[in-house]
Amino acid sequence: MLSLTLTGLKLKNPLMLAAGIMGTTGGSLKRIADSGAGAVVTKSIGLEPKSGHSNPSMVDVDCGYLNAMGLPNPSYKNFQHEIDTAKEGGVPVIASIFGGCSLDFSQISIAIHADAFELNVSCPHAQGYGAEIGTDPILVEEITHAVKNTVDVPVWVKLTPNVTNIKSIGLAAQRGGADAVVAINTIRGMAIDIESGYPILGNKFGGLSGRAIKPVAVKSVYDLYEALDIPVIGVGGISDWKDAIEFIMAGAQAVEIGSAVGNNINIFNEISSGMEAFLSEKEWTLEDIYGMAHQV
Amino acid sequence: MLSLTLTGLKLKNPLMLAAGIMGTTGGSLKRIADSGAGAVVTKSIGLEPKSGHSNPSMVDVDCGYLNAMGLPNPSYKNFQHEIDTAKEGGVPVIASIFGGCSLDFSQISIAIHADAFELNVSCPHAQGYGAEIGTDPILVEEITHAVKNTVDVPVWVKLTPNVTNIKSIGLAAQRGGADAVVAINTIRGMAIDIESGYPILGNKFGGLSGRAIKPVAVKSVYDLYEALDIPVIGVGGISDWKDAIEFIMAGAQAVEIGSAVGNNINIFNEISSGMEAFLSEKEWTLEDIYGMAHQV
Amino acid sequence: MDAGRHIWDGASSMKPINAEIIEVVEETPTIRTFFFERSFDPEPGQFVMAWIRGVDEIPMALSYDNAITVQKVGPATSSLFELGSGDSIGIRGPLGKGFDRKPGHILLVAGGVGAAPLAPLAEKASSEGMKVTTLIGAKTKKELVFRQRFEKAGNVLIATDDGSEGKYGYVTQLIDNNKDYSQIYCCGPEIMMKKVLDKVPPSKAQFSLHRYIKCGIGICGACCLDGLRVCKDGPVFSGDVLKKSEFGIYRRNECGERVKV
Amino acid sequence: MDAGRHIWDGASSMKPINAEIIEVVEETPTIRTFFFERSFDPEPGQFVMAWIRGVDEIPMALSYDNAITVQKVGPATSSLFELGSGDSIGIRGPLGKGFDRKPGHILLVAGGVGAAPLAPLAEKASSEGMKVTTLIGAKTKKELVFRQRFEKAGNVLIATDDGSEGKYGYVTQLIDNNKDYSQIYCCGPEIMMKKVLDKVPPSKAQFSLHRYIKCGIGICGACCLDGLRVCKDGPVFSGDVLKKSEFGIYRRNECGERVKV
Ligand SMILES: Cc1cc2nc3c(=O)[nH]c(=O)nc-3n(C[C@H](O)[C@H](O)[C@H](O)COP(=O)(O)OP(=O)(O)OC[C@H]3O[C@@H](n4cnc5c(N)ncnc54)[C@H](O)[C@@H]3O)c2cc1C
Ligand SMILES: Cc1cc2nc3c(=O)[nH]c(=O)nc-3n(C[C@H](O)[C@H](O)[C@H](O)COP(=O)(O)OP(=O)(O)OC[C@H]3O[C@@H](n4cnc5c(N)ncnc54)[C@H](O)[C@@H]3O)c2cc1C
Ligand SMILES: Cc1cc2nc3c(=O)[nH]c(=O)nc-3n(C[C@H](O)[C@H](O)[C@H](O)COP(=O)(O)O)c2cc1C
Ligand SMILES: Cc1cc2nc3c(=O)[nH]c(=O)nc-3n(C[C@H](O)[C@H](O)[C@H](O)COP(=O)(O)O)c2cc1C
Ligand code: FES
Ligand code: FES
Repeated sequence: MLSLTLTGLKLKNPLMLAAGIMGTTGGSLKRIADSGAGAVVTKSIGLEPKSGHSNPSMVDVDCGYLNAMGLPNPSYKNFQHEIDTAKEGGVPVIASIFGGCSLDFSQISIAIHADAFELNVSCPHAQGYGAEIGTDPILVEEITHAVKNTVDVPVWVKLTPNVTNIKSIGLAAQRGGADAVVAINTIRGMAIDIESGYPILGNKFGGLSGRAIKPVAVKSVYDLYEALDIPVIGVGGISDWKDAIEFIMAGAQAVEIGSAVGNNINIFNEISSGMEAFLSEKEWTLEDIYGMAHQV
Repeated sequence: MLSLTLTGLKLKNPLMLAAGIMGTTGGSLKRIADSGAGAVVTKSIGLEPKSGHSNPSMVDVDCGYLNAMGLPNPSYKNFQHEIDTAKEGGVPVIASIFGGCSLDFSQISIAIHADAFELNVSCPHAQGYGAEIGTDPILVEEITHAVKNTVDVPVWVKLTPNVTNIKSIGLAAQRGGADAVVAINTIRGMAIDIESGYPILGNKFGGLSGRAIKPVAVKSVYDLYEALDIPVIGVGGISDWKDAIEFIMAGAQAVEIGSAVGNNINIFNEISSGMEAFLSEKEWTLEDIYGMAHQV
Repeated sequence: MDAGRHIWDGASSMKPINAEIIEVVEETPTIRTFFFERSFDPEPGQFVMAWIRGVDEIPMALSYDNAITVQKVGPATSSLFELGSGDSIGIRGPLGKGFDRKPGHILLVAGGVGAAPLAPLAEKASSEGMKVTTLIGAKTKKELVFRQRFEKAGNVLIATDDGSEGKYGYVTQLIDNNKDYSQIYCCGPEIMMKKVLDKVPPSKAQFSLHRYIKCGIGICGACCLDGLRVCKDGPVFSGDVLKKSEFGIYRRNECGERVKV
Repeated sequence: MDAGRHIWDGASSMKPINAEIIEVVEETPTIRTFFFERSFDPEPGQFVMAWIRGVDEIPMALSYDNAITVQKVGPATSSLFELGSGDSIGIRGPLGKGFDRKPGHILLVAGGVGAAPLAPLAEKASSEGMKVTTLIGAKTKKELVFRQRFEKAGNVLIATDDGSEGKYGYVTQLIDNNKDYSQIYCCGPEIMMKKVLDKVPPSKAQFSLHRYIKCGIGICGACCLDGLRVCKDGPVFSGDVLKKSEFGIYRRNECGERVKV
């Protein structure tokens, strides 16, 4: 009862693994697929191998996490076999990719075979990548367009909330031909060690994820649903089935789950059974609740 | 040991009541002054009496609150006696004011007597006020300039985090002659009631405050400290003395406390004794830790 | 079904809870009691914020562990009156501080729908072995609320504005100054409560107040009576505290402007 | 001093805790133990993330309730070696799953600084009445770690690469296949652990692994060995699980590229 077609991909449920969570190895992606996810998104993959920012690269703050991984990845040249292994999980595998310009994005997307691409133009702590370009509608449109011209699978664009107006960036992605947008990436944030005065993260600042950001993500999804004609995929702070329902009511056709996977690798199974129980009790379908907050 | 001079105002400690928290009546402001605050900021006051958005206007979300009060206030014409009552508390009283254009701001500031003004150009849920103007550097500069020309007490400008680049707005305030900036106001967010699909707030969306936003506020303060020559006042998610220390290390000369007052009206006394104990143990002064995260 | 929730969920988060109405009882022509399928375990005197979706969220005393008793006065209460069994509303609460129960012979003074928080107090007090005398006032006989509940809990005296039942006149006139009550509990229109306050020893009396409530959790300050938050420090206050305050003189409207009571 | 904290603080938040060094013990020319003023109450085999401020944060097994034992190999460990009593570092942890203690006669196989998580296991097991035999391997006599702790806990056999103490050769050569150990516990260089795995019944053996750790809390996936997270599902894994994995064949570098072990 939770199955759907998302930008042409058939999913058994609307719950996907978010980019950058256990997404560097084929084995870990397969493990998540095996534990009930409707689809999995890989770690963001770039042109050259990257070791990321120095540690500490993640810290547990109240109600969420700050991370500044710095996009560590083995590069697209070493990644196809991980995707192939992930595919053994039997669910769509979406390649998250990043680059500094539209040429980088095309070069990577042409070389990689995946069920869809998610363009990371939204990482808040990687100089010259991610949010540095994702705050500029012209660049976002250009990059989306470039990848759409290169591949014949769906292209999703992942948006940053660190902008004055997320709708204008979503509209740019839509103009570029995106099949969907994904909202949100992490919110820039920082934590300081009061014993020493040091910023805790090696990169000094990073991106906030987890429960803390859920209301911000829900609002972004709600706004994008109103502004765009293409589907919105929600992400940010989902940690139980109620959260997933809330995002779908806000206008998300599907959701991604990141931080909450750490403490509960079985979360996809748990959320899908929770959602099923709720929908049966209410005698609602997934379609009924999709965008419901806009209709009441 | 916690006393300081902030934009010319003498404070016994760097802990102030944030705008919109128990700030509508002189009696409640005085109560907070009596319970240890170094200064108090009033509810934002506008041109005409305003009843605010319909209820629910506040909801407790995980790790914070969403509110959409809608700037209810009795207007500046009915407010001077509240300030006068608040002054009986013996600490500086800062008038928070809002308007739709620089004329509104001048008109209000000329009529009100207070120890300083805080310009609210950052409320995320009031159409035509607050963040609708606070995201535009030209308007922020103009409004700041107008109030500076009108009054001869310090003028602080309160910034919204809902922008691509908070530094550019801070710089605009500085150019306009601001004596300090205050960061941050709430982050736009939303919560949906899954039983019905209704957005919970009467206004549908609102502003996120409380612990959830602390890392975002700390990062904003850190960035503004680097970009500006005028003092930064930190606010967002402070609920214990450690949080206050963290903000000061990030570069805040003083802090404001909002949401956490609800469950702990004695928080100002508690935080100041916690800070004093910490500083003595470390043999540090307030001056030593100010901006420490930039020096390590 | 709640797996994946973190340790901080539950107690700290207080979104509106869905409360299904299981029964509606007509207490008077203008007052109805709405019973919910779940109990809120209140202390007598605590209230909830009742969210009539799409309309408004308003404060209501809990008149039973699982019910509110509502007088129809305007848009939100009228919308509530359109709901029946099977419908549901959102509830935040219980909120605020209830009555402080003192042993001995207590006097309750109820004006109109002010009986709502007092009826559970009467029941609880009598079950704890206290002697309870209640004075009930209403416009007319038909508008008397919870008469039977008060009678079961103790002695009852009645006053109506039109004399259709009990004493002709105001409930305040029933207060017997010669009796030495251990504590006096009062809820009703502010004017009436002010009269009670003027008649009794303030340190022995507690009043449940009405003020305009927005957040309901002690943050926004909309409900302040001088420096006191009705939603959090109250709604019940001791007469001592009220004596020195603006109580009975003025209140604040939605804008925070002072309005004569 | 912690007033104002909400219910969700504490357990759920795991920022680095300040840990002051109270003593540094030189175990070997390249290995030192740093004792902290606070205990971390670990299960033997759990680790912490040790933050040398301004330098790096690295995983370290807890070799005592309140200590880590560090081999100087690169920038972070070298910076740590410059710290002494009174200095402090940041600690997140204890993290991961420690050794699963089975009753009976257990065998420990320690290679180099791999003795760190095994020494507290030996002590705990022997205090619980289990019989403990330890095989310690090192390059040379001077590099033997925790010999006395293991001797106190049971029987010890030694092997050194240069024959300066005990058997000349590898510690794996000391494994006595005829003995029926209830469980075998092993920590050391991966090549050595792989040899052990090949020599013993996998279902009876547990190995504490080293992989590149970033988040340390099971989210980022940097430490994955096939689908297993060394930081969260491990660092201790049963031989069964490792037998079917990439263990001993390749690991991942900081970029996630496969590198031959
Ligand atoms: C602590 C407390 C407990 C209460 N308990 C009861 C009860 O048990 N039974 C009962 O019938 N009524 C109770 N009330 C009063 C009730 O909240 C109002 O009657 C109701 O809000 C009216 O809403 P309306 O839209 O129908 O009327 P409106 O026409 O909107 O208002 C009618 C009156 O109610 C007041 N009111 C409206 N909204 C609010 C609000 N958010 N907070 C406070 N007052 C408001 C208005 O100021 C006005 O005086 C209580 C009020 C408080 C503060
Ligand atoms: C679970 C676990 C427990 C460990 N316990 C101990 C111990 O008790 N005592 C001890 O001396 N060593 C231990 N190590 C190894 C220790 O973490 C490395 O020696 C240390 O990180 C080296 O840092 P460096 O900067 O000095 O050297 P570098 O020159 O940076 O690296 C030297 C080696 O250490 C590895 N390394 C560097 N950073 C990390 C990292 N973040 N995570 C994992 N490996 C890293 C490198 O990949 C390289 O192989 C443990 C490792 C793990 C994973
Ligand atoms: C450790 C970590 C690594 C991440 N790496 C990426 C990444 O490589 N690409 C990307 O688009 N988003 C990345 N994200 C963002 C997540 O995909 C997600 O948008 C965000 O964490 C919010 O969701 P959550 O609250 O469920 O974690 C990362 C997040 C975390 C916590
Ligand atoms: C109920 C409520 C009302 C507020 N009203 C105002 C206001 O009138 N003017 C203003 O500048 N900020 C207002 N704020 C924002 C706070 O002053 C503060 O910037 C924000 O809540 C973050 O701080 P906190 O996390 O400590 O609450 C309000 C916040 C809340 C929760
Ligand atoms: S209604 Fe907000 S403080 Fe009482
Ligand atoms: S280091 Fe991040 S999952 Fe293990």
